[in-house]
Amino acid sequence: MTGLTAEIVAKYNYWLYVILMMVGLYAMIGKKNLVKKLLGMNIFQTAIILLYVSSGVKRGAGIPIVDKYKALAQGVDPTLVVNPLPHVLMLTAIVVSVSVTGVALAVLLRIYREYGTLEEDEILEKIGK
Amino acid sequence: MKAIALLCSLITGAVLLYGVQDFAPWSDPASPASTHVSSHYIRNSVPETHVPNIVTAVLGDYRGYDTMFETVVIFCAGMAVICVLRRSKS
Amino acid sequence: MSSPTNLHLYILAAPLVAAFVLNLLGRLSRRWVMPLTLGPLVFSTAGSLMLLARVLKEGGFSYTVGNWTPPYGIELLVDPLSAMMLVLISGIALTATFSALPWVEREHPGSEHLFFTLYLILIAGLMGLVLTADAFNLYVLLEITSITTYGLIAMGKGRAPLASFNYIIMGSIGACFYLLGIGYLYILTGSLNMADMAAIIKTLPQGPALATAFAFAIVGLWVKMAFFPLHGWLPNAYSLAPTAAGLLFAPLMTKVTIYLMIRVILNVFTPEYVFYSHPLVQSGVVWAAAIAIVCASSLALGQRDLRRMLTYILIAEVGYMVGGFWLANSQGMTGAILHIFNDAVMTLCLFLAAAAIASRTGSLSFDNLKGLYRTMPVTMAAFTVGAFSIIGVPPTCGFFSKWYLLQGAVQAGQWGFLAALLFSSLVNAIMFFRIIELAYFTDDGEAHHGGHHHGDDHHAPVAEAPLPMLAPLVVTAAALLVIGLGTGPIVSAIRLTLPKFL
Amino acid sequence: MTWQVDLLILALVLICAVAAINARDLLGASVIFGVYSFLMCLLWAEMGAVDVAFTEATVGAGISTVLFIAAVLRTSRRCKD
Amino acid sequence: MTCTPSILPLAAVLISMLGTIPIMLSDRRPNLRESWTLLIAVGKFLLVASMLPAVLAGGGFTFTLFEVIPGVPIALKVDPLGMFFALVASFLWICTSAYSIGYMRTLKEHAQTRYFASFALAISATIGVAFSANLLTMYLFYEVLSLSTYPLVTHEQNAEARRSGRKYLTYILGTSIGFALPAVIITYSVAGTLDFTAGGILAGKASPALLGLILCLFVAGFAKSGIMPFHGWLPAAMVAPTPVSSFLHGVAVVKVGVFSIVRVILDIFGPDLLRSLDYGTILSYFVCITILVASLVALTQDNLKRRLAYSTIGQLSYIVLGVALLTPSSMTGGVLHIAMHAFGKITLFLCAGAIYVASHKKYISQMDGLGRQMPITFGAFFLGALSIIGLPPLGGFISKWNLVIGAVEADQIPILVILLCSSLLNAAYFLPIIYRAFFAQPAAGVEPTIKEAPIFCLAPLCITALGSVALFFYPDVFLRLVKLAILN
Amino acid sequence: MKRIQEKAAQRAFGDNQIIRVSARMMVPFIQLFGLYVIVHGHYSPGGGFQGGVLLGASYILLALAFDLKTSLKTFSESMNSILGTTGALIFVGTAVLCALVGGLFLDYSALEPLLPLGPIEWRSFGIFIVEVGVGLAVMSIMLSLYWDLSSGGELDEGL
Repeated sequence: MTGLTAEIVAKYNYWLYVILMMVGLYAMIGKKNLVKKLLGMNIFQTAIILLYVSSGVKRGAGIPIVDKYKALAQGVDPTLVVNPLPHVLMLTAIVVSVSVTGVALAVLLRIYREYGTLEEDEILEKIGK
Repeated sequence: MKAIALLCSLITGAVLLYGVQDFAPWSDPASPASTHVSSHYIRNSVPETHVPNIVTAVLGDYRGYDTMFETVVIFCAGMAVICVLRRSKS
Repeated sequence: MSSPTNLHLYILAAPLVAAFVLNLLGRLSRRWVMPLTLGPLVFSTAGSLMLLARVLKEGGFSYTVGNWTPPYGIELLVDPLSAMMLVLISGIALTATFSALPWVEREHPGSEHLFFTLYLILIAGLMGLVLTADAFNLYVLLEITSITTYGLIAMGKGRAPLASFNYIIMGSIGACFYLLGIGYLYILTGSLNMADMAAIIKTLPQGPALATAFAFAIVGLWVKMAFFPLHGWLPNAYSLAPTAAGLLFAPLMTKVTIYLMIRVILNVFTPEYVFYSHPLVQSGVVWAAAIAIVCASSLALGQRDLRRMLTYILIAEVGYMVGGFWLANSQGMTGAILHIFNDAVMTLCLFLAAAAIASRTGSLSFDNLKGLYRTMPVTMAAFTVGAFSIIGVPPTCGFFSKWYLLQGAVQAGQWGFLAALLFSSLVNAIMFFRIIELAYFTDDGEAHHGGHHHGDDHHAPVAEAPLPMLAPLVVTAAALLVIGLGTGPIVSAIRLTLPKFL
Repeated sequence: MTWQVDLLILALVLICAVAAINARDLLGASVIFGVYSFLMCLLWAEMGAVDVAFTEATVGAGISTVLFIAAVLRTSRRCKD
Repeated sequence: MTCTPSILPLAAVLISMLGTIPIMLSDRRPNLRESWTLLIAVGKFLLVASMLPAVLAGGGFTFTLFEVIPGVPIALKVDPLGMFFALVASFLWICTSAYSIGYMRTLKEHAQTRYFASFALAISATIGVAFSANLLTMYLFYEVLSLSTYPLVTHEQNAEARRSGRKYLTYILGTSIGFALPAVIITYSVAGTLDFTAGGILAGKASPALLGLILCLFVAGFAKSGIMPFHGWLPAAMVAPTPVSSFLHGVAVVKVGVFSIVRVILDIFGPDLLRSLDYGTILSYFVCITILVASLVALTQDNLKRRLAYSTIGQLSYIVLGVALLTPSSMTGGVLHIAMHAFGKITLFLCAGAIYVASHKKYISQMDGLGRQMPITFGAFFLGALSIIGLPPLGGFISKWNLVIGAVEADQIPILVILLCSSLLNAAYFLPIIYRAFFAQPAAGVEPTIKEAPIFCLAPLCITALGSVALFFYPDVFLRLVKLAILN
Repeated sequence: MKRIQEKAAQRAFGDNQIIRVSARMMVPFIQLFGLYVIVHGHYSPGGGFQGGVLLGASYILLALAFDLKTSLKTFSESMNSILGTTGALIFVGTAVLCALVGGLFLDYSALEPLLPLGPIEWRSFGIFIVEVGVGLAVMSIMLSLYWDLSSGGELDEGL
């Protein structure tokens, strides 16, 4: 039990991200409302961002902006700066996520225009008849 | 549907957590993610690009190809929304 | 290794730049649409042929974008396989575009330039996917192709937006899973370059994290390629999409994703890890593929609309390629890769034929196909060639890839997969001969009921599809035969990229 | 930052996520999602990912939320689950 | 055997395939179209015959097109066995073409262009099978033949024709994809090559069990040979116009099936291997069932074409039986029977067609006294029937004689008995027809106006009937070819 | 409670003098900040993307406070689209240009022959050019996303 607790404490970020991911995935698959699905998708994506960003954290390190002249003169100690690569990746991922959200919302408006509702079961009912 | 969704997310979560146990502890400076490529960026980005913000340097130059397509993604999204929503003028 | 050239990036950039220019100029006048769409595609096709010739002569090369040595910069890999994929993509896009132009004019008057902007970016995205050797870059490009696809599908009529929305949800899950997998790999290895990752993975103990990473990356790609139980989004999305867009999706999207799966397995996780350290998983996937083939074929049998039937066949073909590749022997892998090319061309042929038929009859439900041979002989002849290829009748190309797949199955002792392949061939035969029977041997309407003896002098007026739709169709049908007979050289080129130990 | 604050943010993030997908009113859900994004942004700023935090603040809490609200107002706020 | 590379085999195969183009183009001008057909038929025969001297002299021709699979090109080879079959098929095509013209015109059939084009394609594929240099090429042409005959079977376009077409495809495609293709692939996996080699390629490459499996798959896979239980397509395919039944289902299609099995036995397995495993005997007993059952079923058929169809099923198994017995005489008899049966059966079918053209009668029970109105037709029918029964002075006697000797050589007395029984059964189902035609009183209401069929129909059937007779007296060429094929 | 709701309904949504004035006052500052973020991306958090979003947000604020037509008057739709395309084109164009002048794709230091800055400074400058492109594209696309979503593609009243 203490082992598990220690594991959770040592990696609590990862635990949080998994829980958020589960919330998001659940909403994407299980919710009938289309907007809720999209919210779930966004939560899923932020969970992934959390995973990446967590992987870049270093104990006792500063933000990845350095003093140019000092860096040129003395170099930078990698242990003093957090890992910038996940940040870069996640900037791209955020952009992708907002793009997908935008397109999805546009499609959502089209669906509403067509069926007058955003509930999946009601739409399927309307198609059925 | 709800049950399936719950099951799916639980399985996914369990598998992900199963994988997590292998990771280096959180915020470990010696973890592979923080040492291999990233320390190269931290050390060399300023001398090689003269940009103090390492993220900008990596984003704009080392991984500029990614960023180019990121812009294309945004552009696509805009075009797609216009395509989907605007009715043709005719 | 030959010296790098920028040619492959010009091939990629041509449609991309053309898309932007088209968006600027297209709003001014519709005249710009055709030259700006066909021009870059002709350029890309010619360029990729040149690139392929060069690569086959001098060997593949790795290219560093921005002149940063990998793994720090993004690496592109131009080997015989990716060069061939470039030829495939540009060639198919070019062929499909001839037919797509009149369709877009008909279905989306006034927004042709918008449509083709997305269309060209999609092509560029597919080309980028084929070239990249960076795991994260792959994700970004995957999203480009997805977003353009979402948009293009939602432009369709009726239920298309709903199909597109389902695809968005499923596609996002797929992409997110892939991203999760890559995230785990990154945490384990600290790198994103495929070759670098592979080198580091070899030194790592095979722990749970690696297995999770692999599972998520592969499952993510499976969702994107509509591998059987994860296929739900595909039939609606592809059959309801605008006809012009369907012409591009159906031949290329699933095939490129399968190519990506192959890349990820060969270049990142390495076959030793994927196949040989987990034989149970390996044969499990082959069995899953066999089930996928059987189920998808059976579902296809139940369809009463030509295009929907084709989409289910598409799903069955995904099973061929996944299963064939996971047979993990030289023959199976060759067959899977060969089938990427063959399936792309034959799917294009069938969808072009379907589009040509739809341009005359309006609907593709089976009732409308009766006696079509009299009015559209050329279209139906080409359709028949495509159908034979899907069934796997020699000497069309479909036979030869099936040959390799079957042979791989025999060598691996995977009798279930062998049986599934044969079953699917038979089901395809039933499906297509049902249509052929309708088109050739059933008279439409009541006039000739009883079907007998209206002599040679009687001919229904021939009403073929317009030339821009017919010409690419005939070319593709001919290509099916040519590719079939040219299997030898294609296979020897494919063999260049397979791991040496096979 | 002290771990108490950290824990508080984590708890709030979770609560917001669950609340966002369970709210009966879609407009409310969208707003809660904005809050969620903002908390996430705090979390990232704390982890040293300033650029990501900045982006999340502008995009997640800003644009995404606005887009959601715009779409919800154009359609309906009603939600059955 | 020394083979010289030559384009002749390719030309022989392709001439009719390319011939479909002018045939299709002259859609609106029947005279031109049919001249093309005849021209191509004669050209094809001449091309095939031009290679005969070299083959008889112990030579051969090869032509390699593409290497599609490592070690397995698409290649053609002319050897005695192939030559034998090609000679029979291309000669009989001329007769059938001429006959088709008369038949189709008299009955004013529809879609004649499609008919002639498919026909040309089918003969192309037949010659292709005969000249194949390896199993892959043979499979390729085999499938082309299946598909090109489908439009012919479904020619009538009515519900029954469509049903039969479906049945035809199910049997033929189902078995070739389901059994023959895996067999070919397993063979390739095991042997690493697919070339037809005298003496076989499988010896020592696989376990007896696997070899047995491959043999079973091949025999089941080439369902065109009509071996039970995969014979059902043949009676169904009789809805096709009679020239199709006569040529394709008396000669080309069914013989392609049998020829494929013979090829596999001789050049893939090799007689020695089969002899050592004793699979030949098992196979011969297996086909004996078909011989007996088919003959018995034929007795019960009233539809003339169906009776002929069941007779064909039985006769085809003679060929397989002969080759499966693996003694020199039996193999000679079996292979010779390809030609002898072809001439005999095509005569019978052409007669059936001529009867239909002249009188629109399909059923044996309607033919009472018809022979007096159509003496030539029924005379030819009589000759054909005698040949099939195996009586001198007709070709069928030679092959059956050899078969009988072979059965004795192989010490298989039960098979000898079966052969004799079967011959009696053949007589039992053919002779009553002759009797009815010539000696029975015409039923009331038969129009006395029935005349002989037109000359285009009549001439070919006379030629083939006389051919049967000629084969008895001059079987030299064929015998030499068969000897060469077997001695190799 | 009900009465408050009714009152709110009487006042058209967002039709409030205070909001309008303060929005109009805030917009220039937001835009200034957005530009700053783009330009100063080398030295501080931010860059083309974040700055572009801020610029876009300023117009969105305008459209929210007034209505869509008003904001379209200040910044037309076709103008916006041209800007967005140009932005994307700047990025891709720079990349292709690097290849055309003889270097590798996206290798900014290869642009040296165009302007002698020194290869390393060119890298820095190249990043800047690219960021501007990103900023333009992002701004226009964000704006266009909002326009289309809030008006259902009609570009009329908006919310």
